[in-house]
Amino acid sequence: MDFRFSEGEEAFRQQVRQWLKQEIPQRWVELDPGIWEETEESWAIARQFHRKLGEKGWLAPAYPKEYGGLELSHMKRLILAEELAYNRAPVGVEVEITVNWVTPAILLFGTERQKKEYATRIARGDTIFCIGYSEPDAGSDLASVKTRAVEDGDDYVINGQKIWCSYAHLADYCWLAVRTDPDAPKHKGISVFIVDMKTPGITVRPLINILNHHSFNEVFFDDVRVPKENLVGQKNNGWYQVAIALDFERSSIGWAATNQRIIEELADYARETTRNGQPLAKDPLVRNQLAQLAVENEVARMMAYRIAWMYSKGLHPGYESSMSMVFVSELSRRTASIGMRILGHYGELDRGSKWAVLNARLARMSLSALSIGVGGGSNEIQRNIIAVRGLGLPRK
Amino acid sequence: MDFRFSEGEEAFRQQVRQWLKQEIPQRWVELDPGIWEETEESWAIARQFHRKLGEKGWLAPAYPKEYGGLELSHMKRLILAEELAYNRAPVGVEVEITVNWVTPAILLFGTERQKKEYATRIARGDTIFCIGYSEPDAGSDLASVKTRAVEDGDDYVINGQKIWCSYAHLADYCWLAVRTDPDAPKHKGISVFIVDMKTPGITVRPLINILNHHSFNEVFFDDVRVPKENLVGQKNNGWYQVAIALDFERSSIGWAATNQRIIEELADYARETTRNGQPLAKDPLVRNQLAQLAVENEVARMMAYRIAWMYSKGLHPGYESSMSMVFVSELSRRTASIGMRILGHYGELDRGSKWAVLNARLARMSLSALSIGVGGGSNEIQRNIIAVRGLGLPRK
Amino acid sequence: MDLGLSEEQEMLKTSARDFLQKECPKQLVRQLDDSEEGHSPDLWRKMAEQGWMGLVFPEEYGGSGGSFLDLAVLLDEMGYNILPGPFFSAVILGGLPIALTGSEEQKMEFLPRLADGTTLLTLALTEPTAGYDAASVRTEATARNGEYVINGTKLFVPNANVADYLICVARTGKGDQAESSLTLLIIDARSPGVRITPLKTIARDRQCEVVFDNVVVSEKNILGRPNEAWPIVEEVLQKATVAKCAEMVGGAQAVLDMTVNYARERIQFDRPIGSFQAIQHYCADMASDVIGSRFLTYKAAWKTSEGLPAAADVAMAKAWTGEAYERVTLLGHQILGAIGFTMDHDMHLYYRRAKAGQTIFGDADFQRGIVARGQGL
Amino acid sequence: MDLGLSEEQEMLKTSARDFLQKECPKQLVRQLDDSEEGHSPDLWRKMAEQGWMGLVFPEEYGGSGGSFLDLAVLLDEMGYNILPGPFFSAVILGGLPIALTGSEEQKMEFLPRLADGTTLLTLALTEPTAGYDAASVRTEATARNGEYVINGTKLFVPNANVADYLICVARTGKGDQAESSLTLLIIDARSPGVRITPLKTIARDRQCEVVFDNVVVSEKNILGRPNEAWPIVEEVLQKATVAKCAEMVGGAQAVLDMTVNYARERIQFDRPIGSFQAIQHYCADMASDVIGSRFLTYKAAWKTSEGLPAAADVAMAKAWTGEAYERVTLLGHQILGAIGFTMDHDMHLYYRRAKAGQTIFGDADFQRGIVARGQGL
Repeated sequence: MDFRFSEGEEAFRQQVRQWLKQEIPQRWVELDPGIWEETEESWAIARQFHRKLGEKGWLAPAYPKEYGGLELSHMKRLILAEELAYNRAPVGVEVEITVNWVTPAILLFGTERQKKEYATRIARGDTIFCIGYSEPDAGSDLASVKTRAVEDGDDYVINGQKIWCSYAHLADYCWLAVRTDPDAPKHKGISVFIVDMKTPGITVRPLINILNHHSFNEVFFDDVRVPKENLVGQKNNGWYQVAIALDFERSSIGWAATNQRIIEELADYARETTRNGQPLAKDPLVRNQLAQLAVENEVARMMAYRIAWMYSKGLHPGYESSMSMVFVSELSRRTASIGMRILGHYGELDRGSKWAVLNARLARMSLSALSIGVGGGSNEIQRNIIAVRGLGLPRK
Repeated sequence: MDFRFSEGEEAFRQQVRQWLKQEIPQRWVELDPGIWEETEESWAIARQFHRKLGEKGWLAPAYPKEYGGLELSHMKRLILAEELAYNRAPVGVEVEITVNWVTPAILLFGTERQKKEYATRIARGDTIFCIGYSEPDAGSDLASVKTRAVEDGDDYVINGQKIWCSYAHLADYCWLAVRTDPDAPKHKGISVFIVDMKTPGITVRPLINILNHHSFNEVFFDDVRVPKENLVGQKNNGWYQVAIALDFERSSIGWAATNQRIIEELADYARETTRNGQPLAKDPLVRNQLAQLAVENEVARMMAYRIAWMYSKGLHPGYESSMSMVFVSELSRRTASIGMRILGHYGELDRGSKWAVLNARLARMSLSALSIGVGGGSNEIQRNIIAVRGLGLPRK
Repeated sequence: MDLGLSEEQEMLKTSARDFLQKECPKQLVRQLDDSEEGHSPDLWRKMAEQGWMGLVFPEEYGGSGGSFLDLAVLLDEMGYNILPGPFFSAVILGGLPIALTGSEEQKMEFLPRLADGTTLLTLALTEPTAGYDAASVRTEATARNGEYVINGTKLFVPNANVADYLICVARTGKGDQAESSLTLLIIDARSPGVRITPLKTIARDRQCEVVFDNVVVSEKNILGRPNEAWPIVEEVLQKATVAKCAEMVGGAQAVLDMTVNYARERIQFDRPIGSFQAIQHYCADMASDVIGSRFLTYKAAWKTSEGLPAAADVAMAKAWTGEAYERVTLLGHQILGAIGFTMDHDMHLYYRRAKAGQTIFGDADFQRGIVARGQGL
Repeated sequence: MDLGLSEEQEMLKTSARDFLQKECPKQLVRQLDDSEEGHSPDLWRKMAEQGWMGLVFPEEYGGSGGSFLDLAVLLDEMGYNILPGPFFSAVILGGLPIALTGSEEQKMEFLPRLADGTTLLTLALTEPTAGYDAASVRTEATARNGEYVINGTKLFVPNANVADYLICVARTGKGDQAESSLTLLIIDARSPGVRITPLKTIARDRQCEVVFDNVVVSEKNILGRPNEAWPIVEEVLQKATVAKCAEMVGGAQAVLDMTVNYARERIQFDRPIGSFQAIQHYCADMASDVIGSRFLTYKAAWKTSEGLPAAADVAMAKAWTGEAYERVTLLGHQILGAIGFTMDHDMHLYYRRAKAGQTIFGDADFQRGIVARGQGL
């Protein structure tokens, strides 16, 4: 056993930190957007930063070198992800999605042309995908996809509607799951396509989230023609491909690092704030709550480290990722809730308000955390996975 | 709205209190047995006390006067139950079972002879029943009963095994659910019998509980002959009759009153105990925990009051009883857990140990509370009932 | 014992629900949430016509002499419909102190105008410590020739931005005890030197910073007796706390109803999600939280209404209801999933108010401190 | 980073599991729980043959020079099998202080006999305050002509009833600080004036009252330097705390395994109960609690093993593991239902130990106090 990072890994961490200190734009620090808080400005900054990350090879460090990656070790990728999140680098959900879901699936199932064309550009930070899985009547239940693709000459013609497509209004491509065989059983007959978002027939309609930002969209497909070469992998094999892709390294380390930073800031605040004539840090209830958050986040962090370590051993984490995500997502909500409570009335103040403290991060987080662990791949489904795949409990 | 008891009710409460002060034997106070802690001595005291209660009409105060009851109002019965529990009167689970499950079912479904014979004697404290529902392969699932009763002349002949029969070794009769039609669907074909525990062919085997007491039993039926007149209600209608009986006024007020007393004693202890040079009562974490227990028990108490109040309005509580039981059972566990924690090492000391505090009640309760809300009618099933019957959520 | 509402209260409840559904649809709620003022004079006028602002004030002052319990019933429905605006601050924080301690003249001046909807008041109590204790009041009112000069900063003052008058808790002496030198002063919000800045909160309620910069008022503006304000403030706070609980009970009930309806209808994996055991158990726990909140709150409100000592009951109600409302909304969001994360859905409106309700007048830990005192700890 | 055990540790783990399953079946556990002594000399001899008592002591003192992490692995398995008896008190509470601060002579005298199973020791630290702080130590050792006279009452001393020697923490002066006048003394348990009374606990471990009534020992019995005992005690406590966590991790794992097996096999309503979503989610949460305990504990044990500063890690491990083990056993009981409420089932044996483990060396609130200090609070 050894809970230390190697010297090389520690040096890499320092390198990342140094670089982030230089490269994170001051304006970004001022904006301090949380998750699901893209504005046009923050999006523009993030895209710039993606390219910088891409230049370093740190945007998609896991990819093979021939497709623009660094083939960085799992532990170093863990460190990179941790530092990016802790230092609040301008890396949003859209990168996570593109880099961690789309390319790995392309590399696994795609044609050589697809690999060359998309993976490399994604690694450079030039290309962003959105995901077209959910439909109005199929949230957690991907097998219920109704959007249809019908062969017509060299194309498929797509009709239907997707929902919850994050950043569809900003993405270059859609990674789209559609039904190609309506007569097959539910889980069969689904295929995956790469669809250029500029294709005629695509309409994107915003869904404003409760942070008052435009992240999600409904996407309507009206006789959208997609060349057959944009089919990824086998026709009608999409459900399986998507299931595999959803299983890819979902790093919960980012959440743990985000929490870590906030718990530290709350501790700073408690030290610096006087209440009832004594520092808040002397209030036994506050101490108890902050200590418990620290303990729980240590659990979250170890669960995330475990995933990277398993990969580094050539193991393939399954339910372990579910466990890690369930834990950290619920902890994020607790952190936000307890943090707001410690701040009292000040915790209610929103960003931009006079008298706001800690840049209103707790208030924002108490809203954004409502998005974690719900919907597709909800914590309920993750707990089923832990029980069935992890513990061998019977499905029926 | 009026959260007060009427003057008559308050006077009744005083009357009960006075009477209990006189009548609870000093030896009982010394023994201080918790739930599931019958010994031969405590059982003997309880049986004596039952008769005294019976003389007052307070053993089965709800019954019609012609069957030995008082037809006491619901609110007065609530008060009686609350005072009995708060003052730790020698009334055990066996009375609860007999008085609250068996007789109401007899009064509803029984023949006139059965009503006269059993109800009156139960009300006097002369007769105790045990319940024969559970079987090794049917804990929560009564419909799976396998014990068979076959007609033979004027009798039924019973063969099979029951389990978790509390006080079967001490009871006079068994209230027994058996299968009388093996070919009918699971829920049909069950009947209920009153079986004299002295009938040849009955073997009672003790199951020692984790409090190291003999409360539960396995009961084996080997060609046990029961006269047909001991069939209660309709043949093959037993599942329905039992379901109704399980739905009878299950008073959670006893648990709430028990918790109330313990929370008060913990507060006394905190006031009287010095730790780190100051009274434990000044420790903000202890204050917070004890206050939260008090708040939660107020919820438990109101949930129990609600049941009695609904009855008093002629309403029939259903899921409300489930809610009340789920809440108070989980609160009892929390009370035991937090109580033990507040006592620290002293909380671990068992009854009879040197240095034990509060008569080791918290330690005992931390064990006995493991029995509440599990097994037949578990909290999981109660929550299903709340959701389906109370909130109208779909069964499938 | 009677745990039910009276027939009149049931009628009040039904008519309030009907009125609010009609006159304050969620569309208007959102509009007001997003507006600058957070207040609709039109809706206010209609509410005045319903007699709501005067509900608990005596008839001689334009009220209808209803009980505090009646008010709780009304607030319950307001919470159910998450009514925005200054009702709470005007009637409870503003009206109650005047009714409790005002001179006949003051009562005649303010209460009828409060009741008929022409005047808005609020209470300027908390300061940058954000605490509800007497020691936190540092704003000073200095006597000078029959006048008082007020200086200081009040923070988190509800709806001051639309108030006509502020009831300011100010320090008028240097007593030994923090409690013994506080005075209530009625201040015209348009007085020179009064500066009101609405803060931006996630509940989008209108908490304000109020700065008093050499604000001069006549000594006739003193409400109650000089230096003896604190017991009045405490009484108002206690009533306001249980009143806020009533609002939260209504909100939590709405969340439960909304969630259960969704769980009944939403199909996933070919079944309504409400048929999954995990969802059923969440809903069962929500229902339990709601009913617990309801009983603790109504018990405290009833005691308050009857004039019985209710400090511990009120603290219990707030400790439980504040946390329960948050739990209920969190489970509501969990069950709704992505749809609840959109602005268009109502769930987040409740969640935001749950957060605000938890804090105001002291959070659960604060309330448990009061409960502990009641336990003799 | 390597979160796995070494090959040797895996072997130790397997051999310990095999040994305990064979030599300490649950039948023996129950027998020892019910016995007066709570200790089987026969089993003890066999454990000594395995080299367990000497595992972490240097070879020159009859040990095998294993690491603290090796010990954690062994304790994990002991917890899995809920081994009764004095191993923990003898090796960790008794052996460690001697290894840490004993003179060469003392090490030679005690460690080989501890390792070969012929001598049992324990630490007599806590007193009627039941606290683990220096100020709680009131037992006095008064110097008199090269001897010390000891008076006082120790409480909750583990396994003193079978100990040959007690390491007593006693006050030997009146320093300014509670920490600065404490001394460790090795006391023969059969010395005149030593009175040992086992207490009855629900874990049926053997915590004892130890009364010292004018007990006289030679000054040669001082362990370490006079008046400088506290840093040693603190180090022992810290190691004992993480060692206890290792035991609890094993216990929690056993409860999870036992429960999952039951849920797979138990049929109700024509399905294995493990197919019900509520039961699945309980099991998922149990697994999460176990793995969290495992990592926090092993991290603290590894740091301890490496001689790195570990105070905050140890406190984190104990804060989490103590509460997690209780949660896990409570869910285990919930899933097992009535069968788990019988003496014959093993579940309650784990539950009892979870309760004891939660308390010893300071409960979760106490540990969070240490964590908070680590956070600079």
